Amino acid sequence: MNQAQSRVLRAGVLLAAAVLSLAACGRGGTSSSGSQTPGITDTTVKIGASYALSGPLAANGTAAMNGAKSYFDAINAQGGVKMSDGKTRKIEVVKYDDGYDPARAVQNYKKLTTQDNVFALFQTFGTAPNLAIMDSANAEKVPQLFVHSGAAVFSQDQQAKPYTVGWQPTYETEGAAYAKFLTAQDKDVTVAVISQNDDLGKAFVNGFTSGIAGSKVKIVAQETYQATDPTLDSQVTKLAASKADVLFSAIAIPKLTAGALSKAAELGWNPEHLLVSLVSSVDQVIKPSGLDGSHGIYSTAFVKAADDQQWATDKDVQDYIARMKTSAPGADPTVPNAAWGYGAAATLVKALQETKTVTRDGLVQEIQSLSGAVPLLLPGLELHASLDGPPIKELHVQQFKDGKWSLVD
Amino acid sequence: MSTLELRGVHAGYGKAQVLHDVSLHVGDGSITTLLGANGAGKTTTLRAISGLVRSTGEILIDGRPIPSAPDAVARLGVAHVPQGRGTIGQLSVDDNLKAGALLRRDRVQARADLRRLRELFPVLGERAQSQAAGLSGGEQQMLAIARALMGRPSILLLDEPSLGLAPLITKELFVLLPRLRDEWGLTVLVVEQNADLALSVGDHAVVLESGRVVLTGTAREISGHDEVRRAYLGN
Amino acid sequence: MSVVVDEPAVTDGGGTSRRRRGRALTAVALVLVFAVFPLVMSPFANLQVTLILVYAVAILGLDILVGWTGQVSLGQSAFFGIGAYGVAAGAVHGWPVWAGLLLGTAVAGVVGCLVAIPAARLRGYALGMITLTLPVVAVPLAKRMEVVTGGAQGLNVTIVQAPGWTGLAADQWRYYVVGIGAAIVFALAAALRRGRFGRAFDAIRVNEALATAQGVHVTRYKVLAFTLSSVYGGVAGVLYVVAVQFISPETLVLTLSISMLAGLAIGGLRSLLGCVLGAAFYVVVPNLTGSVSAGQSYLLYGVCLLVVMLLMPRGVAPALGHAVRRVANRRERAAASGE
Amino acid sequence: MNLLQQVLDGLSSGSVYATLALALVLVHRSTGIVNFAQGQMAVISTYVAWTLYDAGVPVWGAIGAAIVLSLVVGALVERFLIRRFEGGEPLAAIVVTVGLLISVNGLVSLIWGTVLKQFPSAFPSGGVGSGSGGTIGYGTLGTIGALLVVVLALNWLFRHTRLGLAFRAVAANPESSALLGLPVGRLLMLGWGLAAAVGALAGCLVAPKLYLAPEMMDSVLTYALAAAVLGGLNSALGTVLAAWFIGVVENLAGTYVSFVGGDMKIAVPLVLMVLILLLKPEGVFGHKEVRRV
Repeated sequence: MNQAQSRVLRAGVLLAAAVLSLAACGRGGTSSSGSQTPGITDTTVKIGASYALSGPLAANGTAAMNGAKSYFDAINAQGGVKMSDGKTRKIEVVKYDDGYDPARAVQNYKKLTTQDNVFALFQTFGTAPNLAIMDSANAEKVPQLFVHSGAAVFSQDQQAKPYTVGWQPTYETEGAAYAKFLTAQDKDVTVAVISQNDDLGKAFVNGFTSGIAGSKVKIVAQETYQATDPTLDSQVTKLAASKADVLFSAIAIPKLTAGALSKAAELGWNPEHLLVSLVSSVDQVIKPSGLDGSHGIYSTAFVKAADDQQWATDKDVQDYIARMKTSAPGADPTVPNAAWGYGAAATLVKALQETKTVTRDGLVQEIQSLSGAVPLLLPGLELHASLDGPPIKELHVQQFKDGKWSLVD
Repeated sequence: MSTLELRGVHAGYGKAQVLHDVSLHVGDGSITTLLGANGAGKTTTLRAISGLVRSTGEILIDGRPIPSAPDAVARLGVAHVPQGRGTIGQLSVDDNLKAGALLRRDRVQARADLRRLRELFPVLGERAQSQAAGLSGGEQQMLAIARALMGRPSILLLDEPSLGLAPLITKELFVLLPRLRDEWGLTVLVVEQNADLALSVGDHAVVLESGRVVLTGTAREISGHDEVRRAYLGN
Repeated sequence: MSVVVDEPAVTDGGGTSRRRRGRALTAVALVLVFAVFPLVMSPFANLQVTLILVYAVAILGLDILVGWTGQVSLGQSAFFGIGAYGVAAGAVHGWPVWAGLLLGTAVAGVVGCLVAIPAARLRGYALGMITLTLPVVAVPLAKRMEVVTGGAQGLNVTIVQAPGWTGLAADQWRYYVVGIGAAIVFALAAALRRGRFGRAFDAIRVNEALATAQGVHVTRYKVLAFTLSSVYGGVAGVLYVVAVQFISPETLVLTLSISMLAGLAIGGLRSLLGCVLGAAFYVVVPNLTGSVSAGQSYLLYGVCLLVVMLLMPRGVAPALGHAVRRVANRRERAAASGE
Repeated sequence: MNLLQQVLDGLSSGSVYATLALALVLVHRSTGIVNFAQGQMAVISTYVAWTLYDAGVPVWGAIGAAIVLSLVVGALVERFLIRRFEGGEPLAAIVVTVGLLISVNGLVSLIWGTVLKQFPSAFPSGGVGSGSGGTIGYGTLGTIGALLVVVLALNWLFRHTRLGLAFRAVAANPESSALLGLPVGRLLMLGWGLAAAVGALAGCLVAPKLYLAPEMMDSVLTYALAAAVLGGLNSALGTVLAAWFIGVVENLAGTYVSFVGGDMKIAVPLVLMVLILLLKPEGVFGHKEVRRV
């Protein structure tokens, strides 16, 4: 025992001495906060991402990841991104699962920025994980690009948080789009609203409420739910009593939306449905709900839906579907998150191409004035960077008809 | 009725060896008493026989080695009434008795046995539907023995049946043992602290000390043995 | 830091002075390693160790309840959340961290005590169900109490910045702060375990009726254990905000409570070292499996959990202790035969 | 209309909770363990049924095959995974079932992906009643019917058969049961197998309503645990009644108590459950255990 003890002791002292001598050198070079070009070599640019690949949001997180991957793969297959310094670089994406846990997102952030030394973060998934790393990213000047969330907080003040950049239209914008759609009809319309009890639900409802202010559109019933509820039967039953003309579903979970639609029909309540774009997938929501759209199902979109027949011959959509098939066989290209991931990836590639000085600050500067077309955006929509909002600022209303989405007007 | 024989049995828990080279013979239809101080290995001997403790050496029933799993030993006709009786408190008295006969195929005979046991122990009939846990200590002991008999065993192992019972009840129980042996065709091995009582009804006795057999003989021989009298009989 | 690795209640009957000196020196060496670690390691490694210590404190709190007194709780994430919101909400209103610490742990303790007073009558799964209610209710409640909790968006804070004179980066300073905080509460737990309280808890766990017969006031000690456990959960929540600088309702979920129970079982009950090892499993393994495969990290994590439990049903710390003792015994025997 | 409809909805979701709770109770009865992976095991069974259906097997055939397969797999899980932890520290057993939950969830995602699938209803669509009187779908009625059949079958099995008596004996006292010659190991395997089979049926019954996804049962588990404990953890009928109680109370509180609202309605039955447990710790339908020192 004594021998063993003393051996342990000796090892401990030796280890401590070794560590101390290392300490004398300090941890040079591991911290990337000073450097402006980590992750950039002559042939590659390294991007980091953190997605919810497990847990209840795994389906959305995985779709976003697959969408982005299919675009990057295609660019890499063409040789890479040609940048302003004349070099063509392949895009390397390091990605981790955070299970939608903020603490794990923060760990992934540290790992990506200090061990993998990525050039920028891209498309981190969800509001809470992005919020958890936003302050660090801005303090350490790490670009946190095109976050996969429509929360306004990521794009409304880029003077204060220049390194955090949104991409898709905010939830408020989307809520307002539905309001505009209803008020434009200039009729008395009663609306029932169901929303998730978080920032997302609230933002949709706020955008909608301010949009209908002073119009003939009135909210007559309002319910909230918790993301972990197994069904929304009770809430829908309560709303059905209002016999409202329209049901606005600010629901972020496909199966709950599907269940809510079919419950309303089962109760003999057939309002016009407004579905948020997040849960507008035909295969994931509308088919499972059993509705045929004869009473009117509307949603909004800013990207072309892969299952919309009017884009069947569209080059963007054909490329997208083909690339998804190559990069993520078996994945469903009609899930909105996948299309958004693809579009965000295209936006990043565009920004990298146009960046004048290949540094983190250079990239952020370029993004703040980015404009023009990216693949999959609906006709008439383009990127318009500004300091008080995401680069995409508009949505179009679409209607579900004959088994597919088609743009209204 | 069967014979039970142990040859050079070693057993213990983990690293603690309790039985050392125990050999003993329980004759066909006899009542054999296992005596010894606390920790001498009496209970462990019974547990080794019924397979609850792993053992080495030979344990033979009618000359054939026993299997190692407790349920398989029980199916060979060994009924073990453990210390603390092992009745199943959550089940009713009736269910306990029926559980004792679950492996029997002769259901008609089993029902007859049940009637016989209710005659023998009327309280088991009176309280057939009450939870076993609600019975008094003496009633539970009767239930445990009756349940063991429901399986029609050929060998009955009884571990300290007197524990926690009033002296009068204990006496009644022991007086009953020879009768049970005769009517149900049993070979009985009983562990008992109350050596006087046990020897008074037993045929043979075995004395254990620190996990070793130190003395064997007829009940009469053992009760006449000076050393035994000093050690276990208190005079 | 020595208290963290030091196993409590190990009585080495005739401990020679040499052995004691050996222990002391080992402890000094470990403290040195702990002190130097953040200076040489990457911010990511520092964050991981910091988070391990955070969860270790929460798991230690569970151990007080589950390991020491034999009760079950699925509510630890709620107390974790109370502590975290206490310090974060305080910081938002400009309070100093120590005030937030006091507030968070006090509220956690009071809530724990209020739950425990009626719940102490229960045991087993009934108690488990009552505690399960806590996180299930806490999440929507946190989303509603927007004034205090920032609602669903949670609270972003900047607290515990490294003072200029230290020349340390934020991750290093927070590592030390959390490390010292964890060391203090671990030392307290170790002292408690050795004393009268520890014996009372043990008696209750082994046999409540017997403990009563021995004059232990069972209900009082069960309430005490539950309260203490909640306070430890609250402290862990405070340290969490120091480490992560963010708290949102996503952190209060039942899953975290269950993960903490898993950490406790993985590390081993009634072992301070076990709490740290269990926390390390919870923090490090998902990162490792994530590096192996981002898509299948969850599956791999589950498989790791099963494999560890199958190999070491009583936890890693007891298994380690067993292995060390075996090696030491063999050496001793070899030494004895050599002499 | 609203009140009646809310009660019907509550019975409908209560039936969903009850199906899983029954499986939990079966496992607890046989091995004294609460199996956190019960729902996840039901999910993988349902995916198996879906795969068979997708390959052209009629829906009842697919469900039947999945039930039989689950019976076998459940038994194997007990034998090769849970057996090591029976009679030990209860925490270890619970954590092993948590590990199983995580692993099976990962496995399902790996094999079938995370995107939700439509599971066919074994019952016709539509329902009885209409508009003003409150409606109840055939799917819900079918689920309730199947639930009652399962409860009656379990009750008959446990109360009136020799196998049931053997189950109860082994659950209450494995050592004593072994001394009576009961094959304890095989009975425990059968207990887990039966629970997995009931779970498979539960999964297939609720999948048309909840939609098939890897985490389908996660949100149900909390309710099912509550129903099982409230029902006393060993009474099948008590469990179903407790589950209906939870479903109905939740809906009524969410509808008629304004400060509760849709997002907090889960809290009401849980808090009620806490109060009931404080008054009657063994659950409403549980048997009080007589304890002796």
